[in-house]
Amino acid sequence: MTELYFIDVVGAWIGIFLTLCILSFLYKDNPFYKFAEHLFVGVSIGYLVSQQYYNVMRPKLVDELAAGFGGGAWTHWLALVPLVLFLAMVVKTVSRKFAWVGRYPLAFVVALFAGLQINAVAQAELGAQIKRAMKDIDTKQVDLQTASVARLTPLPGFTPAIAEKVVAARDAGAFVPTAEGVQALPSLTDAERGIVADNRGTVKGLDAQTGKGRYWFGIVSNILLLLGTLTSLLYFYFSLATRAWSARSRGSACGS
Amino acid sequence: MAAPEPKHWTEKLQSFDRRWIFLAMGFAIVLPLLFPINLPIKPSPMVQAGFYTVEALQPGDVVFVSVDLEPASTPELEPYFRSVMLQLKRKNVKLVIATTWYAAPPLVERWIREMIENPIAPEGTPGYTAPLDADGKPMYDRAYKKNEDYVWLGFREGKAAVISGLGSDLRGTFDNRAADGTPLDAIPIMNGKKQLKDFKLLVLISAGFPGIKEYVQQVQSRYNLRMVGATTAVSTTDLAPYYQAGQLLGLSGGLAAAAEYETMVGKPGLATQAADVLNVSHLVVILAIVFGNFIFFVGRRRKARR
Amino acid sequence: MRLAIATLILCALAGAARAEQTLKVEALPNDNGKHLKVSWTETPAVGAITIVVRKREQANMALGQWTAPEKPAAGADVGEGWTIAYAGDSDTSFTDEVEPETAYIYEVVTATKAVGPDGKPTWELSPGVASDRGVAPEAALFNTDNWFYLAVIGFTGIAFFLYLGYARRNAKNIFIRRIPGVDAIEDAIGRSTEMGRPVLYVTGIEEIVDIQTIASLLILGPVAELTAEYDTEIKVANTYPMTMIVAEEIVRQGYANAGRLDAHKPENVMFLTSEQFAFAAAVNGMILRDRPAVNIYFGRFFAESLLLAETGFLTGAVQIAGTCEFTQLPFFIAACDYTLLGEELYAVGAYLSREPTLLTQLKVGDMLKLIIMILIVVGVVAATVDGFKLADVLMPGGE
Amino acid sequence: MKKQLPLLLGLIVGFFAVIEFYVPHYYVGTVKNHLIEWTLVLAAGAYVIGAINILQVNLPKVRRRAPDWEYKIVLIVGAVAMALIGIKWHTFGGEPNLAITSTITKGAVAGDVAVVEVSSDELDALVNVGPTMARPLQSGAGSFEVPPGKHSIKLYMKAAGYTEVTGEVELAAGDRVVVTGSPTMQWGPSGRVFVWMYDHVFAPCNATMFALLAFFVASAAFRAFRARNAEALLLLVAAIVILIGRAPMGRSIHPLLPEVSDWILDIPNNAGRRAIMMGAAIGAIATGLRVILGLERSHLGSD
Repeated sequence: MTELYFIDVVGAWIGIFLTLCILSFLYKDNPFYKFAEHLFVGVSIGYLVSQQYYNVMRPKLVDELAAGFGGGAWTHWLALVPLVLFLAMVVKTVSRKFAWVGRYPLAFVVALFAGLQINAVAQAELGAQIKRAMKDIDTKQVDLQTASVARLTPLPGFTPAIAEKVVAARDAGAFVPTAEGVQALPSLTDAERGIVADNRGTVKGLDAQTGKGRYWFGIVSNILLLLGTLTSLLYFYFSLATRAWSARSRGSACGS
Repeated sequence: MAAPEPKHWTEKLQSFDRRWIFLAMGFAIVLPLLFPINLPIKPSPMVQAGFYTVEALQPGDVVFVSVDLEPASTPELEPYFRSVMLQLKRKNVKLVIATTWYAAPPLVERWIREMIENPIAPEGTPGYTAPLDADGKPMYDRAYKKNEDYVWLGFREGKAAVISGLGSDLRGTFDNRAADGTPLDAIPIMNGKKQLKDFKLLVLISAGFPGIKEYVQQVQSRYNLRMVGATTAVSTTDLAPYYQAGQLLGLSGGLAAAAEYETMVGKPGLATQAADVLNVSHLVVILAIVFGNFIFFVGRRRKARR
Repeated sequence: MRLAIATLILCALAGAARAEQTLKVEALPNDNGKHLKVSWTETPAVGAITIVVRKREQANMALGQWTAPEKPAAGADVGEGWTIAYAGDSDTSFTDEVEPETAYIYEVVTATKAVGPDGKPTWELSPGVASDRGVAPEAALFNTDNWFYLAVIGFTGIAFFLYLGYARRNAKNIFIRRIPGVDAIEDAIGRSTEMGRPVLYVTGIEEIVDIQTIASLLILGPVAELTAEYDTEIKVANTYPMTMIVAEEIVRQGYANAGRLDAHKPENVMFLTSEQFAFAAAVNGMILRDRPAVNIYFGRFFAESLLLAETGFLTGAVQIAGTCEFTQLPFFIAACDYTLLGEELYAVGAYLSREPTLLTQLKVGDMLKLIIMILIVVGVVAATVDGFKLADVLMPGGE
Repeated sequence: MKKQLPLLLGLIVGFFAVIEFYVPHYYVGTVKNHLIEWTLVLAAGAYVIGAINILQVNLPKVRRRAPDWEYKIVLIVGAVAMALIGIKWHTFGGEPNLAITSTITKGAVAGDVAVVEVSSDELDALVNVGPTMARPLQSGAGSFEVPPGKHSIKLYMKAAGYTEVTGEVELAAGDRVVVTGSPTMQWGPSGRVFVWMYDHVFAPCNATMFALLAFFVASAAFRAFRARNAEALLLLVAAIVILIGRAPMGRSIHPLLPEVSDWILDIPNNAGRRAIMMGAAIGAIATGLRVILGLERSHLGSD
């Protein structure tokens, strides 16, 4: 590390002092913690105000209006809308009589993001989860004889490199399509052979997931997942009182 | 008033002061740093997948790096950042770096000065053997030059809206200029890069919201992007389904995974040392649970017998 | 008839004889009006690349009047009106971004490396195949990929209004299950009056743009009403100024509804700081020094949830938490007295005020959930039995 | 009347925000982006009102000498100081000069080498001439021999927060060039003092507050994971298995441990997660609709 300026050395010690102040909170609330807490909150407010000005207010309001005044395209005047809405908010906090003016910016922001969030949630949370829940629960084993690199890579014990080596060996004809065959593949490095060995297993490992038949452990897991999802959905049903007995125990489970 | 009956040791235990546990946790964190145990670290599949995806990059490829974190998540994410930067720089991959977190810029700028504008593991670094490239020469990383080997785009406010903006119009979102004001058109590695899909790979380092989840939801499926990522331990369970669904080509979650990534890159550092701390502190939490149950059962049997 | 077949065979033969390059330009379905899909058949020989150029339809440039630059890259202008749209060797189609409502003509050419007369490397261009007429992108007015989401939202809206009539008439005998956390709110506020200690209400760490923050603010109304009735102080900690402004308005409304507008203290609704851990430190300070009797955490929380909940436990306050942030539920369950999971956060308003619209929301939510459960079962059976992917029918786009 | 108009505005804006998702037409997209930009400006402007609120809350406490009033002063002074440091004072008198000035004198040096002489007001600036590594100036001066050709020159400081003075110089053999330029101290978000406050006040406090979590996880685990009943026991067993399974040592204790912990996360945990997410989504859609359709008025305040 290049040697530091003196002021940076002092800064490092201040950082250590503040760290110990906050850790002292673990013992109990004390003046050192109070000092560090209030200084931290104050500095974070100053950081935010400066950052919000230079990253939002300056480019999106001040520069836009300046461009508007400088005879730019009419779109620059659009920046007047947020300015008016902002002044309405200031009026609301200043005078009680004209507080109703402040309703417009609040209505605008709350309604806009309520709408945007409805769609975001409908697609990203509801839709995506329904899609995942609807998957085929009959999982077949991956046939090492025909599977492509993309099909092989997610298997336990496989990496993209191992998958390519298996496909190459298969094309060259010298390959036994079983988990044992993969581990015994001459072209593997011993690190890769270690990875394959780690993930062998007849219940959940490579042996169980490769072959021509069905991957039973996967099927059972999928059924459990489906049943678990449906029962959990029912658990939260508002119209059913079935949860009365568990409400009491759940209440006490987390109450001390 | 007769002296109160001496408290049975089980009752004394009931009011066990939790600060002893804090002390135990304190020792569990400090001691392994002083006396490393170096337990073996075996990379898990998700981390390996991420490593190999980055390893498959060719010299001259351009990668988009989104560093969405704050000082609090440095312990878990800086080791990954250092390792993946070493891996990218020694392959001479060009970097376009940006952030959507307002608390990140000074931190990322320091990392750029320390790890990108200076070599991380130049020739002769003790304990580091550089991998060999196609024709057998050892690949070392070098000092990257601003606006030639890497571009720092800076921060833009708007959280998830920024990410969907990057997907459709990256240059517009950054007003066509880098953080230091240089117009993007004047930067060679930026030509032909108008949207996220123009980048070979996206490396997402995210400590929470907005982060990998928003990148997957907003732009991954719409533009079919190739993405690898690193996140904090607490969000790993939230993001693992995206790896299983194939939307993320690799994910390294938390300090343990960062240690695994360090061993794969071949330069053990902070995370490897801290892995021991992780093991011991997990032990303390387990002991706390067991001890808590012990106190509970002892107390209950005592009450039952009285 | 025989003649038609003959000509068919002839041009098939002709086609086969010289692998002739064909070019197709089409507008995309569900497009925003700026994209065109250009596809061609022949991939270039090794070392050669395919260059696709485009020009506006009106530009009356003849075909082929352009020269390829030394290093062709997308976006480079070559000759009058022509710009390179694509230069590469591996694909046979790409999506081009163009000006909306303008027709474009494309020309595809395979370029092989050659040494020019002055020794500098140039591209030797094969005769170009151009699209016969200009094609303009089409801006679709409805994205057919998203119909299912609109159906879900439409159903919710319509069911809302239909059920609302019924709910207004007999709100009393609508049954909704007990949620322990919600019943605890009123008892806890009563307790805070006895102890003379304030109620702390934290509206989460996210901006008002997040639906969980909006839900938390909507619950703040009835809670503020309760604190007005029980004549105890409520302190509201907010992370963002905008949330503080809305929260102050809602608490004032709550006190007005309870007819105690005079007791309302505006400075009790505070903006602390927007930085996550500085906010946690500030709220910890409030918990330790004001020693509130009840800590209510409704909204979106991240890593600071346990910091608040553990400090709250230290002061022996009754703690009620509610969030949909899945990663934080375990911390709240471990450290708080009552935790509302996911959708229970949106249901709190209905329990506190038993207002018809809120009861309707729960009933409509149950109906929608029933439909979704049936859809999932049908989808799984269909996918398992004969591989029919219902999910792709409902939601074609996306993952 | 005062409440109907804002509700109408809410209905229009909310309705547009819902429809926007289903109309790919680029007009709709640009309008949406404008609306979002306006809310960003509003949110940023709201910090002015936030600052007023902070003063309204804390100043009375200082005046009334309420308990802990001294710390409120620390808070206010910290905020005001950091905000002032965050202003780009150095650009008020016009942007600082970022280019070097160079005057070349031909044939001043023997041999086929050129000499670059640097002089700067910033005494311990660093200078990069072409590919060579950074070399500090001795009290503001330094001369370097370089092969002829084009060289990029950069003058900068080793600490963050200073401007960089850069330029290009074309040198033939035997040239001697005098380069002047000095990095100036910046203010504002990437300024010297701001970054110093970030590195030595903001970052340590931020990181240490997060570090407290490690201790609180242990104490919460000690208290909450007590097997009071069947459900709590299940919670306890799953917690321990996953705790050991996902620790780095998990794989070496027993290879099956990470498998079981992954299975617990993939199946039972995923089932619960999926149900909660779907339920929460339904609740969110209903709440959002209630706000847009104007059935919810409390955020618009009392008459």
